[in-house]
Amino acid sequence: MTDAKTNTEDYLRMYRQMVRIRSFEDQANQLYLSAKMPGLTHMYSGEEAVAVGICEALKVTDKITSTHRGHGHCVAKGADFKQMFCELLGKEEGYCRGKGGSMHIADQSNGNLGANAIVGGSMGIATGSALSAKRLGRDDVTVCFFGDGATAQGLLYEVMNMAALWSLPVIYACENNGYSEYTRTDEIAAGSIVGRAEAFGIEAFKVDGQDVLAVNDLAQTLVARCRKGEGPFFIELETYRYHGHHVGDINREYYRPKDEEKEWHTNRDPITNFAKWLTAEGIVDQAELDTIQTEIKTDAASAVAYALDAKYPDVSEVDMHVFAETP
Amino acid sequence: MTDAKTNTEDYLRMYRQMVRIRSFEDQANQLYLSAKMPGLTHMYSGEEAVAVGICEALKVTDKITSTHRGHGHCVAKGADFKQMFCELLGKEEGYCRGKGGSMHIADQSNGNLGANAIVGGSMGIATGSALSAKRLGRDDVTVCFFGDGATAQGLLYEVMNMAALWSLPVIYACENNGYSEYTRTDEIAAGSIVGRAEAFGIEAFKVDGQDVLAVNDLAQTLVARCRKGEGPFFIELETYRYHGHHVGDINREYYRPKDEEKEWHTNRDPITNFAKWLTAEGIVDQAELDTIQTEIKTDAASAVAYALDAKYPDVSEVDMHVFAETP
Amino acid sequence: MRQITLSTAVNEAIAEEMRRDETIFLIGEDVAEAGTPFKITSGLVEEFGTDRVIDTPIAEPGFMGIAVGAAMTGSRPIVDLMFGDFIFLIMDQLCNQAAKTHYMSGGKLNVPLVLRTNMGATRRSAAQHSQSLHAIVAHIPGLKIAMPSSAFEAKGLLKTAIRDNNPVVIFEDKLMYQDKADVPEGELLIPFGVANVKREGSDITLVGTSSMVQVAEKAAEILAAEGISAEVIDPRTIVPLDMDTINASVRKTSRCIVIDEGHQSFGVTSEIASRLMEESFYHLDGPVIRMGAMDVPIPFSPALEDITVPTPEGVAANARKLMAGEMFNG
Amino acid sequence: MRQITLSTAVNEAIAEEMRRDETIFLIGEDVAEAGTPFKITSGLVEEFGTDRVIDTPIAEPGFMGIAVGAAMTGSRPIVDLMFGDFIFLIMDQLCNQAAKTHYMSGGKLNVPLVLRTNMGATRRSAAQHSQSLHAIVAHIPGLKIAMPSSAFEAKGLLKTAIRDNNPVVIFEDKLMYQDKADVPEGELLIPFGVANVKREGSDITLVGTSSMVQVAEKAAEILAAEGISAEVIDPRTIVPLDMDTINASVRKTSRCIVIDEGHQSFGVTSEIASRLMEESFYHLDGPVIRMGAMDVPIPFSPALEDITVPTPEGVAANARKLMAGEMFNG
Ligand SMILES: Cc1ncc(C[n+]2csc(CCOP(=O)(O)OP(=O)(O)O)c2C)c(N)n1
Ligand SMILES: Cc1ncc(C[n+]2csc(CCOP(=O)(O)OP(=O)(O)O)c2C)c(N)n1
Ligand SMILES: [Mg+2]
Ligand SMILES: [Mg+2]
Repeated sequence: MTDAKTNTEDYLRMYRQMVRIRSFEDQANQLYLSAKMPGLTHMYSGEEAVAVGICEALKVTDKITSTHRGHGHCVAKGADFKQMFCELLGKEEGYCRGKGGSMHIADQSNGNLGANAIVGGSMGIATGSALSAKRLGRDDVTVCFFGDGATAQGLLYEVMNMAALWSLPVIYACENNGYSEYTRTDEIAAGSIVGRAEAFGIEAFKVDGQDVLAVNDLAQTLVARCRKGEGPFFIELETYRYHGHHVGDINREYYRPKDEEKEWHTNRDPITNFAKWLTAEGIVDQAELDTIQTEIKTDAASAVAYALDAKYPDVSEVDMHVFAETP
Repeated sequence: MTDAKTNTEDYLRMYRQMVRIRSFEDQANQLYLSAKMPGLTHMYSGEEAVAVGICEALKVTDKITSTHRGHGHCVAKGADFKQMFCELLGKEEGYCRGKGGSMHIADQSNGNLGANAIVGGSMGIATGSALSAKRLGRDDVTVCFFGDGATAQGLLYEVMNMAALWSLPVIYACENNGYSEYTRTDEIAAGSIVGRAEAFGIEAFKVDGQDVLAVNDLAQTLVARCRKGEGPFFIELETYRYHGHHVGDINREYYRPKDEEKEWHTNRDPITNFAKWLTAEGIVDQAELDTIQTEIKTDAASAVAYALDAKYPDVSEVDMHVFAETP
Repeated sequence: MRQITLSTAVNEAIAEEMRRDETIFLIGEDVAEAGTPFKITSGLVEEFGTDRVIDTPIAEPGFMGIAVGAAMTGSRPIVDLMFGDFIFLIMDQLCNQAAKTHYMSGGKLNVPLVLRTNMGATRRSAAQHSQSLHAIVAHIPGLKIAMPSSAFEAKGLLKTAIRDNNPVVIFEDKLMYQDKADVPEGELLIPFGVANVKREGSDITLVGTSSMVQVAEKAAEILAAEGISAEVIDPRTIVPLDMDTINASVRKTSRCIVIDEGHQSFGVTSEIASRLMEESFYHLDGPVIRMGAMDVPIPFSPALEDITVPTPEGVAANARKLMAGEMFNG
Repeated sequence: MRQITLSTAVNEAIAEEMRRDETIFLIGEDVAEAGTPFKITSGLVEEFGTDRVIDTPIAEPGFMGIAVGAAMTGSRPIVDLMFGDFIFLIMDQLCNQAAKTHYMSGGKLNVPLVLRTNMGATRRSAAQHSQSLHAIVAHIPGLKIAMPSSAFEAKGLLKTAIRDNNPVVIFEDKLMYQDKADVPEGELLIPFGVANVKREGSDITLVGTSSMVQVAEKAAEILAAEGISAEVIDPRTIVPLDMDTINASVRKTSRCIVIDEGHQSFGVTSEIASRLMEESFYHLDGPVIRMGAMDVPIPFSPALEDITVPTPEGVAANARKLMAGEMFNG
């Protein structure tokens, strides 16, 4: 692993954030399996190093746009468990007062402009956020998360063209987890994904999305360069989703071999591997990591309990927020 | 100039077709200037070698999709002056019974699937036509004409991706005339146009769009390869439009220098240069070319006169053809 | 008669038509091995191969455009659009291209394609996966719009759509995919533009589309218990729209409620109500009442989502008011 | 008072607002040096620079998406969409994103943007450059829709739109860009949701939108000469829609014709007519008559195009029928 953030505190925060995502998803999956969650949701488990490696390179004023598989981005950008679970359960205390749910979770206080249920739907939004920053003289950077499947949407090429022409401070982060729904990436993507960005004059990188330090290292460099006006950039992050496309996608052998899943779980888990490195380098010992794990799991469980008990929005809220007030 | 079609008859047909386009456009422009044409229209003059070089490599069963600047494609694919002028004037005998006009002229009998007033709007149509051919076991090839400006439309990348994945017999022909409306291409296109196609795994070529033989040579090769299942392909054709964006775009110095226009007219005219080559090579003499010019001009003028006299569709046609009959 | 689910009915219709006509193919995201997320097209790729059951990348404008071009050149594509909400992504290809090609070409080019998509809320899928957007496409001349209200209609309308020489958009209610109905084996063609009188009645006409037919039927039962006789009409297609049947019913009952799951404003209920007014005004005892989905983006929270759509109780309540001659904001 | 063209009024509104608020920028195709094909934004780039008057590539979905993101993060973009027909290309960004963001975020994110585009046929521009598509966006909750009927409204509604914290779509009639009207210098804000009674009358109400206000006014003059007193109402915004003013008028006149240049079916006229029925049924002497554009793609041929849109003579003819108590298909 490469060296990125160079002190224990940063390492531990990255570790903690990855574990927080995993724990959040484990709880969300349980909520689904026990029929306590309305609708479906898409698990980020397995991809934690991507969101954490990138978001740890960002400030709270930096922005991200997220996807249908958005819990990881949300947690990594600083969100709170309680408000997230409340949102997933449609409760009033949720980040979106229960109106958005899993697929629209947003946390404007931490610069998360929202998950999006339209694949590729946030590519323009991210690019516009970068335009705002540049025009209004702010130094914030925007990261646009999307999947390999989303690279099929023409919108990406439209906005990359403009981002390149206008040198916008935006980083396109393609989470290539090898599948879009039930289809392998090579069946839906011709040519080269990074090559496409390069053809629009955008510097593009490929990185191991399971290596949080490698991701963070690259992200720090690119974020700094964006702040200096050298954007946009494109990163393809090789990663894997452990669960099905969504929580209900249980029998998936017809499109994805069990062996492949096992290989990633066993040898490429971002949390396990980072833990190994941390202990091998003598930065922390296993006991400390275990404590962190336990703490976070407890946190997650109590946030779930809180959310289950929390109240639904009043029916009068149904036609509130259709329009914003104009003073 | 490179050698393409190798007999006089072919050369003369290409020459004739280029002159036919030029004459058609001169008449259309006159109709506009004398306020006899409803609406606006976009002149193809200057770009003749593109349409002719490509369409001369096609059979009548091959398909093309065209653009707002579509008269050239229509003539090159074999259309008749009378029906074209009738269409431009909204007359019943027009190719579309006057319902389409200049921006929607289509000539299904010659495989022209139609001009399109949505920039990029026909990229999917062309690709779908190629899919039909492949699926139904026909050997026809489809050429999709579009401008440099249209490369900004995301649809292009969506359909190129599918064309590449499915090896479709389609050729994307980008007529790069240096401008989209009142904007120079380098202001709206980042990176490399052919590079974009290549990034989708599509073989891409750049050719001098003023050299009808170079264009035809390349087109013949690629059409033949398409028929063998080696498509898709992408061609960028460097060319120039002599008139404004549309017939009403008269004062254009603010976006395009007069010198530049003069340079293309004087040194890069596709008809003049081809005529020079034809006479220099001793294939025909100038007198013969002059006769052709005169003949075609007369033809065009009499087609205009015919169209001006032709009758408008009966008002009862207004709600005809909203739906096709289903037997 | 044999009962099958709406999902099976759709599958059967596609399979039967594909067997009949080689030029038909199915195209969309995960329609092949996966059989769509709703498992509607399962088995088709095994029978017809990947050449006719075509998985696409996630590029709705692209594959819709491809379908239009294929339709113009001898194919009869069936496009699967995974959620009705994604229709916003393909509006240009659907409304500027497919809908207008026949007209713009003076009748020379045809676009015989079927766009199958869905509609319907209360699935906890939030604002971008719950919309019922049929009204907006119905506004565009050149498109036919079918709204099956059961497995029976799903099969019969889809088969008719596939044979139609025009672009047809079919909205299936995703909440009804597992609902069963009597569907005959083999050939079943339901003509477009012919409404179905689902239940006869004499006091009030309830016009419902798609799943709102069931809502209307349930309301009719509630009302029957109170001695109010409601006639229930399912237009089946909203373009073309069979106003003759609706007018005849309303001229008999003198009262009408129109129920549809699209947003109420600028929606289907407005069209039917205003046409009824123009065509049967002097037969009406009271206003035609519109009941659509609330004019709000569909909220995720179950506590809010359920109140956004018309219910049998709500329909019955309005029917009682109409019967009592109560004024509506009058 | 000073008279200026609608085009100048729009230009002035943008310039005044951009001077007032640094966060506003203008974005679209050829809006800078070229000042748009209609020369509406000429001069703005000279005053505000290319940083605030931004020429884009021909990528409507892309720049619309960029505007949405910019609006969510402190900017107030004005998007120039060259032809209203291109709205089909940006429906996802407009209707799935911009319209729903405030609601989906529980009120935490705002999208204060203005989409300026146009409408109107009879310019010989054929089916893809002549549509009036306001009804389809009006159907989507979360969007406000303004339809200026003169230079005065063009300025006043646009300035209000720019200050609104929601996505607002303005449809300008492209045939009216050179029409002049009295427009005061300086501040002019016309509130949304307040209809304008353009002409008072007692026998019949004519509700017209955009250029159909002029059609209604001309019809009113024809009718006046025959002793029929028509009231003309311009709703100015169709979302929000000022039904109070319209209802009040119709309760006075008992008769109404609604005129709009969008296609008639599933259009704006249906919405207003059906709301009138629900809200003023017992005051009506006859059906509310809808007059929209014909339900056909707009044909290119001048011989056909002109008959697709409502005319003053057509309106007057229907008014006479209503006055005479003639049945409409009754
Ligand atoms: C426009 C659009 N098309 C299709 C879908 C259905 N859908 C949801 S997620 C998904 C796959 C996305 O794949 P990818 O971008 O690789 O993200 P991943 O799920 O792998 O994280 C699809 C097809 C959608 N939500 N939006
Ligand atoms: C979707 C869409 N956007 C904008 C326009 C307006 N428009 C018509 S032609 C044109 C320029 C096209 O440039 P290019 O593709 O280079 O073709 P050229 O005119 O140079 O032949 C534009 C912007 C349009 N017709 N359609
Ligand atoms: Mg993926
Ligand atoms: Mg060009």
